[in-house]
Amino acid sequence: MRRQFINDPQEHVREALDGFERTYPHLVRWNREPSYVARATPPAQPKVALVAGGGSGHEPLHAGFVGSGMLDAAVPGAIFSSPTAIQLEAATRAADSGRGVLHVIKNYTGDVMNFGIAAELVSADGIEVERVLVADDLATDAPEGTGPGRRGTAAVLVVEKACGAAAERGASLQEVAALGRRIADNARTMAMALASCAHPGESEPSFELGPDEVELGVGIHGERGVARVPFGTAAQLVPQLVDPVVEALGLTRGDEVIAIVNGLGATHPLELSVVFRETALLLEEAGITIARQLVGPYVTALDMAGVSITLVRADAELVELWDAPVRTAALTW
Amino acid sequence: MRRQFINDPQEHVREALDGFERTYPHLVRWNREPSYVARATPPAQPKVALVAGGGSGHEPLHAGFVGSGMLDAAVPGAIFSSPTAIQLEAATRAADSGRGVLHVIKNYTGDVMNFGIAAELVSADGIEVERVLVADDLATDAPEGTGPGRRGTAAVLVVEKACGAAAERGASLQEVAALGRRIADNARTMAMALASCAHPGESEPSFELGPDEVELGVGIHGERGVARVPFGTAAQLVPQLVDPVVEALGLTRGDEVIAIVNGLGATHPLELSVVFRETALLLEEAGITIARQLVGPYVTALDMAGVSITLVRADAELVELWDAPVRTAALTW
Amino acid sequence: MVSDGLLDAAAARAWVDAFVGVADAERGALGELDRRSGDGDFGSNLQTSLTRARVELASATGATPAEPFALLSTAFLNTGGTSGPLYGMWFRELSRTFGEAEAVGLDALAAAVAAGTATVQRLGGATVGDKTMVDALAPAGDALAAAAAAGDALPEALRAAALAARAGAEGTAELVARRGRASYVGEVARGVIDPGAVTVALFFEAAPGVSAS
Amino acid sequence: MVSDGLLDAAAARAWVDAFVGVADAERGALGELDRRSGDGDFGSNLQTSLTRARVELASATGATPAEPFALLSTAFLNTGGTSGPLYGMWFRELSRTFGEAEAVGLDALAAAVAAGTATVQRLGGATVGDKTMVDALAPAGDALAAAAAAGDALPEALRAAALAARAGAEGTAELVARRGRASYVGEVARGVIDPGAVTVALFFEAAPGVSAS
Ligand SMILES: Nc1ncnc2c1ncn2[C@@H]1O[C@H](COP(=O)(O)OP(=O)(O)O)[C@@H](O)[C@H]1O
Ligand SMILES: Nc1ncnc2c1ncn2[C@@H]1O[C@H](COP(=O)(O)OP(=O)(O)O)[C@@H](O)[C@H]1O
Ligand SMILES: [Mg+2]
Ligand SMILES: [Mg+2]
Ligand SMILES: [Mg+2]
Ligand SMILES: [Mg+2]
Repeated sequence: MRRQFINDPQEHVREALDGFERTYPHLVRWNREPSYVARATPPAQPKVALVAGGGSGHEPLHAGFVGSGMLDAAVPGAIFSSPTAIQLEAATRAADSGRGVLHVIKNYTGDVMNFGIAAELVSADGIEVERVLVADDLATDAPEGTGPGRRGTAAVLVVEKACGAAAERGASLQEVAALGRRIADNARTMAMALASCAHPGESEPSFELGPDEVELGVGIHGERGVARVPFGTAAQLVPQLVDPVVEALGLTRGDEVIAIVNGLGATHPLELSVVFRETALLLEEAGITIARQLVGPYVTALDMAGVSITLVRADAELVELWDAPVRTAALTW
Repeated sequence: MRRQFINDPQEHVREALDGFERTYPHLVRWNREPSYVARATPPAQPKVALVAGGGSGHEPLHAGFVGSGMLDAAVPGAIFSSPTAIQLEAATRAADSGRGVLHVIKNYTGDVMNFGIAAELVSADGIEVERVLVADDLATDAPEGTGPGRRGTAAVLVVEKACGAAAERGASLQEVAALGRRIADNARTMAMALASCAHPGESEPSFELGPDEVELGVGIHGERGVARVPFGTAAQLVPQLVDPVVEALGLTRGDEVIAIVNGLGATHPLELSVVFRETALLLEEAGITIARQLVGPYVTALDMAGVSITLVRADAELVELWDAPVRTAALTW
Repeated sequence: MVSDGLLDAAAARAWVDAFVGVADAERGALGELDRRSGDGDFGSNLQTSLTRARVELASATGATPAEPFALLSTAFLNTGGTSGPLYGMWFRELSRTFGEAEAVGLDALAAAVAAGTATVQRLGGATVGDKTMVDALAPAGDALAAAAAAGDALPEALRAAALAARAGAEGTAELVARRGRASYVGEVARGVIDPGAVTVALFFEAAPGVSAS
Repeated sequence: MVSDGLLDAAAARAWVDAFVGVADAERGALGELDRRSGDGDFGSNLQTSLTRARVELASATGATPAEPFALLSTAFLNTGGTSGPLYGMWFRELSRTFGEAEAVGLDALAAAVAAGTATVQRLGGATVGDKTMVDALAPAGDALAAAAAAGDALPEALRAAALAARAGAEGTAELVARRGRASYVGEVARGVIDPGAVTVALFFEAAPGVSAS
């Protein structure tokens, strides 16, 4: 049975946003109506603006990445559902400082449609918009044109971080968009869950697993994965995430990557460190260098117990953008 | 049923430390034998060194707070049990740069004894040691001399942050120790759990709660609390943590505090933000100003679902030390 | 009103008000259809839009026929799900096509509906036969275009559009959804009418002079 | 050896080896006592210390009687729980008191045990009657001091200390713990001997000449 600290499930996201703004008043400002999170202080110079958004329940994504060096605005929908076109439109207008706006979109039908509408709404007023569609989740890979395509998950972080850095340095909208697309093309993710999550206010998890089962290929909405595999040690489980990602990206000896070991919500830091160690040992053996890494709960699925592993093919330019200063609630260096 | 990403339960902490070092190679170095985590780069100038430690299972505490502006070394014991005197001795020796070492100790019999022994072992070689005993957990408050006293929990963060800043500025060992004791004296915490935690490798949580029960006054080791209270909304539950802390500290209208809303492991960021909002509303109503706040999973009890709320009476000096730069795995500004 | 072959501001407002009223009355039944063929949230999505529409319409100036459609557009764009933003963009094209005109004729209406449906198809990617709102939008638009070409009067044209939309909606029962949430249930939803298409029929049936006839 | 009234390096080493052997043999039973009166980890804590002690002792030089006690100290200090560090500090005081001496007499031994017990009491806060190792350490120390005052020979003194430690340990059965984990079970543990005190008895019983007598 799952229980949460919650008042009215209908007001949960808004109350959380209020609490989030109170926690980081020096970093963010919550626009209440329509609802979006913007930087507390606009950038000093006009720059390409970055706007991301999507369903809530994935915190710290995206509001936790609003701040200098990363996003200009984050637009949270209801739990696990797209923000509205009006929210996205308002955030896009607010974020624009005259050099255009990049929409960073995780590939879900609703998100894609509402971001598209927002772009259309603002372009009527001459605001230039480009989009980067992030579709990294291998579990939903399928031949082109046979469905909505791979879901977008943790690779969005790398896109937001690197594009944020490039924008901060004055890159043009087209340059930032091209960079984002290149990163998204070179990023893949695979996830597994040891326990599902429960919606705020609901006590039942969205699926049940037997004591010897692990859900492989889960997304970040409590939906079922693509297969059930036997439970085992970290050393037995982690290769089932790393190997397909390495293969899908065609990584070979000598390649460099940025690696994200992401906790889906209830997985403890000790476990995440153990999973990262297994990841590092596997890649070491394959002769693949982890140039940079991020280990923690960055893209969650409420209180799901599980991890996702994201690899992004890296080059000197990407690493340099990754290392550029960032100052947000969830990422600061 | 709880399951974790784990190999050998006996090796869990060591594997996690290995993964942690691989994640933050620019910040920390893991000394394998005896086991402790130190800064990757020693401070440029001799300064008072800060060493903290305790059982594992509370990550990011303490290793996540090793770095400039905070700890010089963190000493992790086995899950929920004190590090050994030998580990503490080695970390103390390694951390000392000639100006003495402050031991920041959460008040548990084993920790107190082993830190005491370590101090004795190093003092034989002329290393000066002072200690700050942090005992903030109201749930275990009892008349002086009738037991081991209040447990130490999240207030340790404020002690480590502020003393770390003072040490970085060149304060003497006695000054840093006095500061730490003053903070500890002015800090109290209260916690509650919606679900207990399970030890790595074990599938059963350490206690079971009925659907309408909340465990009030839990510690950070999966031990039972002091009372069971009815489950309710965040607005009903949060005052049961905030009110006793406000009373114990004798806070009144016009007072300022540093507030920590701490997740015990499996509590989602949305929930923590909602809990912080309730806390802020309560304090607002009481005329108490939250000068600074920290909201997140900083002192965990493995995968326990719950929160603790810590208030520390603040003055201008403390706020200024709190704001001083810090660069660690879990806290950077 | 529409008697002189033109839709003026008052008529447009009456149309929108009537639609809001009937859609609200039907939302339980529409939600039930989505429960049987989709994910069940159509009713609550619709309610959100309509509640907001009432608020928006309360501060209308009544200056142009475009205005109530623009306000309806905003209300629907403020709503989640798939139907909200698509209806929102559809209504937006109506208001944009009408522009600042004080009254619009059949040609403008036909052009507006065609533009709106094109936008819905571009954004949603659905074509006729996919068991979506497009199955009602497209025939309604075709009926308006045909009436305009034939030189029919506006009220007649609207009646034809309403009949076409209703027929299109009814026809979705036999289809298997290939877009939206309903596509995940597949064969199970055969026999169930698409709620999004029914709502389009309700819209045209709410037009001035249609149900009165 | 101890025949000339002095404990030399070889005798000290033999004593420590004998203790490690007998404590290891008894750790199951000792763990069982902690299961009944404490939290049950005494056996595994002891095993950790003894395993490490064997490793440490393997690289001993055999130069002084202090050395094996110093190595034993490190091994126990490396262990968690309450008993490990306390034994570790107790053995440390022995080695510190013996210093660089090539052999030590009864006076030094009595002083060493007194110093060690004082340290244990300071660190752990327990006094006689709290149902802890102190209930064996204190009478053993008293016996050594009395023997030293009486001018007894070393082997005799050690026998007296062993008898006193054993009696002290046996006496803990009737006590209710006020320190350590056993204090949480209170009355339940009445009738159960304290394992930490028993281990002290085992130590003195392992002294050269004691069990041989
Ligand atoms: N891709 C699409 N293009 C056009 N209309 C669609 C599309 N997908 C769904 N619809 C319409 O939306 C209706 C469902 O709306 P709603 O329940 O609000 O959204 P969702 O399907 O996302 O839950 C369907 O009845 C259908 O008419
Ligand atoms: N405060 C104390 N002072 C001296 N000895 C103690 C104290 N607390 C416990 N002991 C001794 O330690 C033994 C238990 O050791 P152990 O099981 O390793 O530690 P813990 O009690 O922490 O689980 C007890 O049998 C008792 O002899
Ligand atoms: Mg639906
Ligand atoms: Mg839906
Ligand atoms: Mg014990
Ligand atoms: Mg113990």
